[in-house]
Amino acid sequence: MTATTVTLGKALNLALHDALASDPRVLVYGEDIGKLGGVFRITDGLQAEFGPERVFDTPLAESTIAGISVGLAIKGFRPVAEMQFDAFSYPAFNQITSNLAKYRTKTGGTCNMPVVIRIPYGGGIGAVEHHSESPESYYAHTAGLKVVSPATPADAYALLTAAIQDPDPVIFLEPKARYYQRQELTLPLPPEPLGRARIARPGSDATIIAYGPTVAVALAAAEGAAREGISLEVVDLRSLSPLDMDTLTASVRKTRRAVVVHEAPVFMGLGAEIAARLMHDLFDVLAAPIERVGSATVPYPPARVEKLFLPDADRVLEAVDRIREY
Amino acid sequence: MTATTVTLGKALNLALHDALASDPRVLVYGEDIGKLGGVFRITDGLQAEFGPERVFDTPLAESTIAGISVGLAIKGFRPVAEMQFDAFSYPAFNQITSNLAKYRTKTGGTCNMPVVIRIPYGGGIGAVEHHSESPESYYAHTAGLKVVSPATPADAYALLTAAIQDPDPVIFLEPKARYYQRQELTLPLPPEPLGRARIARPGSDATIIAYGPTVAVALAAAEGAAREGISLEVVDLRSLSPLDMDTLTASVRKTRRAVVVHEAPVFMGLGAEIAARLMHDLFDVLAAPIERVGSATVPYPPARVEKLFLPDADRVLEAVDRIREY
Amino acid sequence: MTNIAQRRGTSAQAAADPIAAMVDEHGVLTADAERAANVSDAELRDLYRLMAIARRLDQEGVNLQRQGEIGLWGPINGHEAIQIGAATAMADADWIFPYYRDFGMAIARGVDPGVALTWFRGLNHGPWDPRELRFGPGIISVGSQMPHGVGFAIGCKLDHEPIAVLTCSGEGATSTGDWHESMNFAGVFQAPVVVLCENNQWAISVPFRQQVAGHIADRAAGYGFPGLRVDGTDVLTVHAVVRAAAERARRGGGPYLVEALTYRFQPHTTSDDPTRYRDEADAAPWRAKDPLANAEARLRARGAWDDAFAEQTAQAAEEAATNMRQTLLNAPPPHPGIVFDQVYANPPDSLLREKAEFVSSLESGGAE
Amino acid sequence: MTNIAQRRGTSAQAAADPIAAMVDEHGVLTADAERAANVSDAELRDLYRLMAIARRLDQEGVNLQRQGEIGLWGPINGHEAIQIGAATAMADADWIFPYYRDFGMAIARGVDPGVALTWFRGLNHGPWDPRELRFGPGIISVGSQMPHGVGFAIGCKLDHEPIAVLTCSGEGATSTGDWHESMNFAGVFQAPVVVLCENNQWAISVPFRQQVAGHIADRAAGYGFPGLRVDGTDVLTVHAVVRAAAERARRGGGPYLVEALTYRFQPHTTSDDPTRYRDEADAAPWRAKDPLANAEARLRARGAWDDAFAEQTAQAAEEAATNMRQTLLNAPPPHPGIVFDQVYANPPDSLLREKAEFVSSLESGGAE
Ligand SMILES: Cc1ncc(C[n+]2csc(CCOP(=O)(O)OP(=O)(O)O)c2C)c(N)n1
Ligand SMILES: Cc1ncc(C[n+]2csc(CCOP(=O)(O)OP(=O)(O)O)c2C)c(N)n1
Ligand SMILES: [Mg+2]
Ligand SMILES: [Mg+2]
Repeated sequence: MTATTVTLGKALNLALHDALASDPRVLVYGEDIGKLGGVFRITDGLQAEFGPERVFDTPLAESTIAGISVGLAIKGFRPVAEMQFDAFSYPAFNQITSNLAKYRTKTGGTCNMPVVIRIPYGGGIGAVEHHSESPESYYAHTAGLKVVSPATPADAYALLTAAIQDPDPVIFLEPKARYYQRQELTLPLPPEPLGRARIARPGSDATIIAYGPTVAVALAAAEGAAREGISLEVVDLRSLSPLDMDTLTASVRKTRRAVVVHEAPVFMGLGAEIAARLMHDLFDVLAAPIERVGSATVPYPPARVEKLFLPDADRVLEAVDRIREY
Repeated sequence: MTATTVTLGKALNLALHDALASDPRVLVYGEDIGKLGGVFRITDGLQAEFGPERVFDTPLAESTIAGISVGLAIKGFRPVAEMQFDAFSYPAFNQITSNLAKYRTKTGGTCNMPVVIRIPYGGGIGAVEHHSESPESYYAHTAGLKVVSPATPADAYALLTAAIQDPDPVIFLEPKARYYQRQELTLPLPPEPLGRARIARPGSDATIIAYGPTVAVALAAAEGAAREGISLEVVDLRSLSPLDMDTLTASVRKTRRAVVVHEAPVFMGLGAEIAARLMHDLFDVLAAPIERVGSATVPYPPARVEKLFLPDADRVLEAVDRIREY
Repeated sequence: MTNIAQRRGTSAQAAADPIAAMVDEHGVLTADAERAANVSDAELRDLYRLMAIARRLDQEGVNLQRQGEIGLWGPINGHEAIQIGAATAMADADWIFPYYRDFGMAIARGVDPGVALTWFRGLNHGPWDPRELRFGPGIISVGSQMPHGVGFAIGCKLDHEPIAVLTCSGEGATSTGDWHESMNFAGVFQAPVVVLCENNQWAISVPFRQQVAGHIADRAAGYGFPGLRVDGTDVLTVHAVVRAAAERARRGGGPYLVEALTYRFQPHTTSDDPTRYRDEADAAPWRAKDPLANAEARLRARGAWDDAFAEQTAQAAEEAATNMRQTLLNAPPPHPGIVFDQVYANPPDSLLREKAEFVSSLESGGAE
Repeated sequence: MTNIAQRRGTSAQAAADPIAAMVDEHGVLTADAERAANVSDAELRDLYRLMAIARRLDQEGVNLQRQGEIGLWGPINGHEAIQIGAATAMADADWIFPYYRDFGMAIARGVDPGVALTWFRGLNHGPWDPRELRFGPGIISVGSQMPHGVGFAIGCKLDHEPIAVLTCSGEGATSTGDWHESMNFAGVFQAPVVVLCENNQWAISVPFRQQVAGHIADRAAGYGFPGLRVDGTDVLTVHAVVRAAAERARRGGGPYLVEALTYRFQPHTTSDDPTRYRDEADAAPWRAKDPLANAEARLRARGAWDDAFAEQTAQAAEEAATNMRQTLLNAPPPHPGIVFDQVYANPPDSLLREKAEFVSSLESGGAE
């Protein structure tokens, strides 16, 4: 229990490690997660330590990777399955939405589904297509799932731990561009209850709502704004479904202005729900409309131009300007 | 060219018929769409008239039903593929999002994808699970698709005709609970350009925004309100992606109040985008927050209680009351 | 490089498969295999009785649908030998992952028929606790139950428990990606699973030859395990073969595919109109193969059939039908709030709030 | 009921398959088949030259990635015989639906190598017009190209055009649902498709035996068409077999599966570190089967190899590498606005507005 500096990726690795060590029913599987340790090394060393019965590679078939998790959960395991990249969770879409999300309902509330589907997501890493998508809207709109995304090493550890302990299916979205972000931690951290947002930086002039990869963007914007004497509060959602409306509402009630920032296209992105709710619930409080910063309504662009489509601090600050000048 | 009374289902059937008759490159296929004419008889008689090379049954495999449409489109066909029910489009999710929606981009803009994926959707028909879902959010959030839903026999004909003629992939959502709704039409109608909403009923006190199965709900609400001297304008979206913001904004600018009604869960439903946009664009104009009426955040409920979860005129009117009293 | 020659020799393997040797060229248990299977007359009568009850309840399902008491019924007529034969072949600790049409399996496994039907009355999405009877929910998204069964079977192997799993589907389901992926997983992990395909020649309106390229049982070889086509109208054959395959799985022998041939004598469901796509004549060659008549003939051949048994059976079936109807009609409607309760074991506060609002608006008559 | 006996007799079928008879027990073209294939010395040299160029360009791809000029490279080393042999076996009017690793096919088909690499430079998602060279885009979502090829082939059949389609994937892709569904569609519709599996023994870190239950070529029988395993390190074998399968498809003979065995000598991509999951020793038995050495041996055996040819070839490869690099480095960066233009043929007004705003904010330096 001494403090060490770990990356977000390493924090996830440690959370998986500690879950495997503390609960013999936890299983970790997916494509290339064994000897290779996953293409991002998040499962590094786990097979060597816990053996190929608890940490194993599967054939290349995402639908059945998700599908076996249902059967294994009934058998009393706690499956933690990995989808190698965001867009490679789409072949599993039917298993996730029609079965995993609905199995407890389908069995009259008798069969819990303590399943975690880990998905590295988001762009900005110069990758080829299908490797940089932000699928959170698809999962957040699916009742029966919980959708979580950490933005810091501490939360990576604490939220993944909670997700594995949770009796319900959790889509765990890992901001892959932040795998190398570092933080000093004293491990093991206690699990962080799912469903609670976090004030990443307190402020008073406007609220920037972000999650996963855009929390760093929001913080950079807040830093920049501070230099101009503008105080931005940054809320890190952590839970994308459900949304912690209490925290959001409290923050925006105070600041009366907000910007939601995500990498997904603005159209039908999570920002739509957040903006619709905040403007509904704080209609008389708001000093300006809620702004949304996200990608254009296009397929994820090629690497050479991706940065132009991703939210950055400047675009957030422009949105802040718009609502401050409103 | 004489007027006849047709159901919405029949109008779709006629649109398919006329498309097959006028363009030899149109193909119609899916599960049970041949001799059976589809479980809803939308393709009734088409195989008999156009032969099993142009109208054919496929094996039970939605992913590949969607997937062959890509290959057939490259070969110069205009595929019109049917998914038997809403939730049975989910196995095709990867083909639709990763390939169909992105193929033109992937080929540098050289390969058009004039593909229509027809999906009966929505509930209220007393069906077992997976047969009553409203998947529009999933498709509307996917850049590269166009998403359309008719609410009347006239639009069923005119929009399906336009969808088939369109050079881009169209997800065509058919409000299955309205297949038997009737209207007098003079056929053939000209195609209705995709992307334009329709004022289904003019009014002045508030705007009810609906699409597909909820347009009738909105009209019933407007009828009820009229009896109390309240004038509701009903906008039928017709196009769910893109949204016709010009029509929506013009209506709500006039009424200063709006309710969005859909069967999908409110959370991350289309109402989120519409509400977020209208409240953003008409921030100073609105007299009350935009209300959303839709399903709860639960898997589609069993038939016996489904009506309690579906929007009805009363729930719309309660929402109207809330914003009129605001 | 000797890889090319390294093939596991699928035909050699098939020849070495003692289960395949249990059936003749018609897929029917050989006399030798019947003796070895050692199904007593009493046991065969039990199988017959279950089939007769299943048939009667199936008819009652149709009646109840016609009377508007349930929304939909998917008849099992023609499937009785497969469903009863296979379900009874599994040991008590074994698991079954059925598909929507496996009503016969459900009752063989001990699900109360009247409770089973509450599903089709729209009272719930699935009325039994799978763990109680080791019987999964009836999955409707075609083929998607396969990975559940295979996953569970992998779990049994990980737990070193001698449990076999039966996964069931129609032949239409073999066209789905999930079927294939699961077959491959089963082979790769050598999961203790018996994959049962109830090939009734039709997937709604699509006949077998437009659905399946090649033959289903042949596909097993491509996954490195044996597959066998059997006469799915003979309960003894199905029972003995599935039992042997389950024993093999429990012993660590790996997956086994059983394709059981029968005919869907009735419409796909009560919503279906088969006159649009098939002739009555199509069924003719199969009429001679009625599962109940087959079983009766077997009992007669053994001298184990008599009028008293016939009468008792008919009476038991009749009683079961009455009970089923009664249980069904007495089933209380669900409190709508349960729809919220069943989603999560650990529901978010926001959902609890949503439920509270929903319930209070119901109570104030608001939502209706 | 004679259904059980109605099986198409897959082993009988295989025996009757004249293409299977072209190869010996090592999957190598027999001397007879080589004579019959009638590939001239000049043609064999052309194949060798293309392979040599492909190998050199592949190496250049690795270099360019190391130098930071492209973001990623997926080496084809070991795949040269398959990709060149198969691509050149297809007639000009035939179509190929490749997967991401089919760079060798691309250049054999006439894609400018430097243009091909702009994809991995992140300038676009796919730099060629498929219809120009009848060569589809390199699909990354594993297995999902299969239905495209099969769909196109169904279209050829509907158009009564004698066009054959080659669909390509790795062996890992055979685990996907799409692969199976497409195989079944191909069989049901008797599509004129040659299904090529480039089995390089590895799917990133997962070895063949943990990926595939059974054997890939064996699976074809389950779909009612023939499958053949061939030595994928021998260009002449691949070329002759694929050519025969394509001819068969064009003549209406239906689908054919070719599993070509080779080894992925290099990392999965330049991002991969194979030392984590395999030993150099694993590759040893395959080293003797180098595709270029094999082809050279064939040319030598024919007396069709000489130093001048070797030198010319090396020079051609070197020139090609220089040209590729130059074309790549000269490729203009995309105007970001093109991202909007490529989505729809008939773009919604709202997208045009979005583009206009995007472009003007770029011009005002806003978005950067
Ligand atoms: C994924 C999916 N697609 C389509 C359907 C609609 N559907 C229900 S049953 C059925 C046919 C299934 O045939 P088969 O597998 O042979 O089983 P059977 O009904 O004959 O017992 C279809 C197409 C579905 N339930 N799920
Ligand atoms: C649907 C999907 N899942 C996962 C991946 C990540 N991935 C890329 S290549 C690959 C392995 C493919 O192996 P194989 O099919 O044998 O082709 P090879 O790369 O060996 O040529 C994986 C898992 C992907 N691209 N698509
Ligand atoms: Mg069937
Ligand atoms: Mg491979």
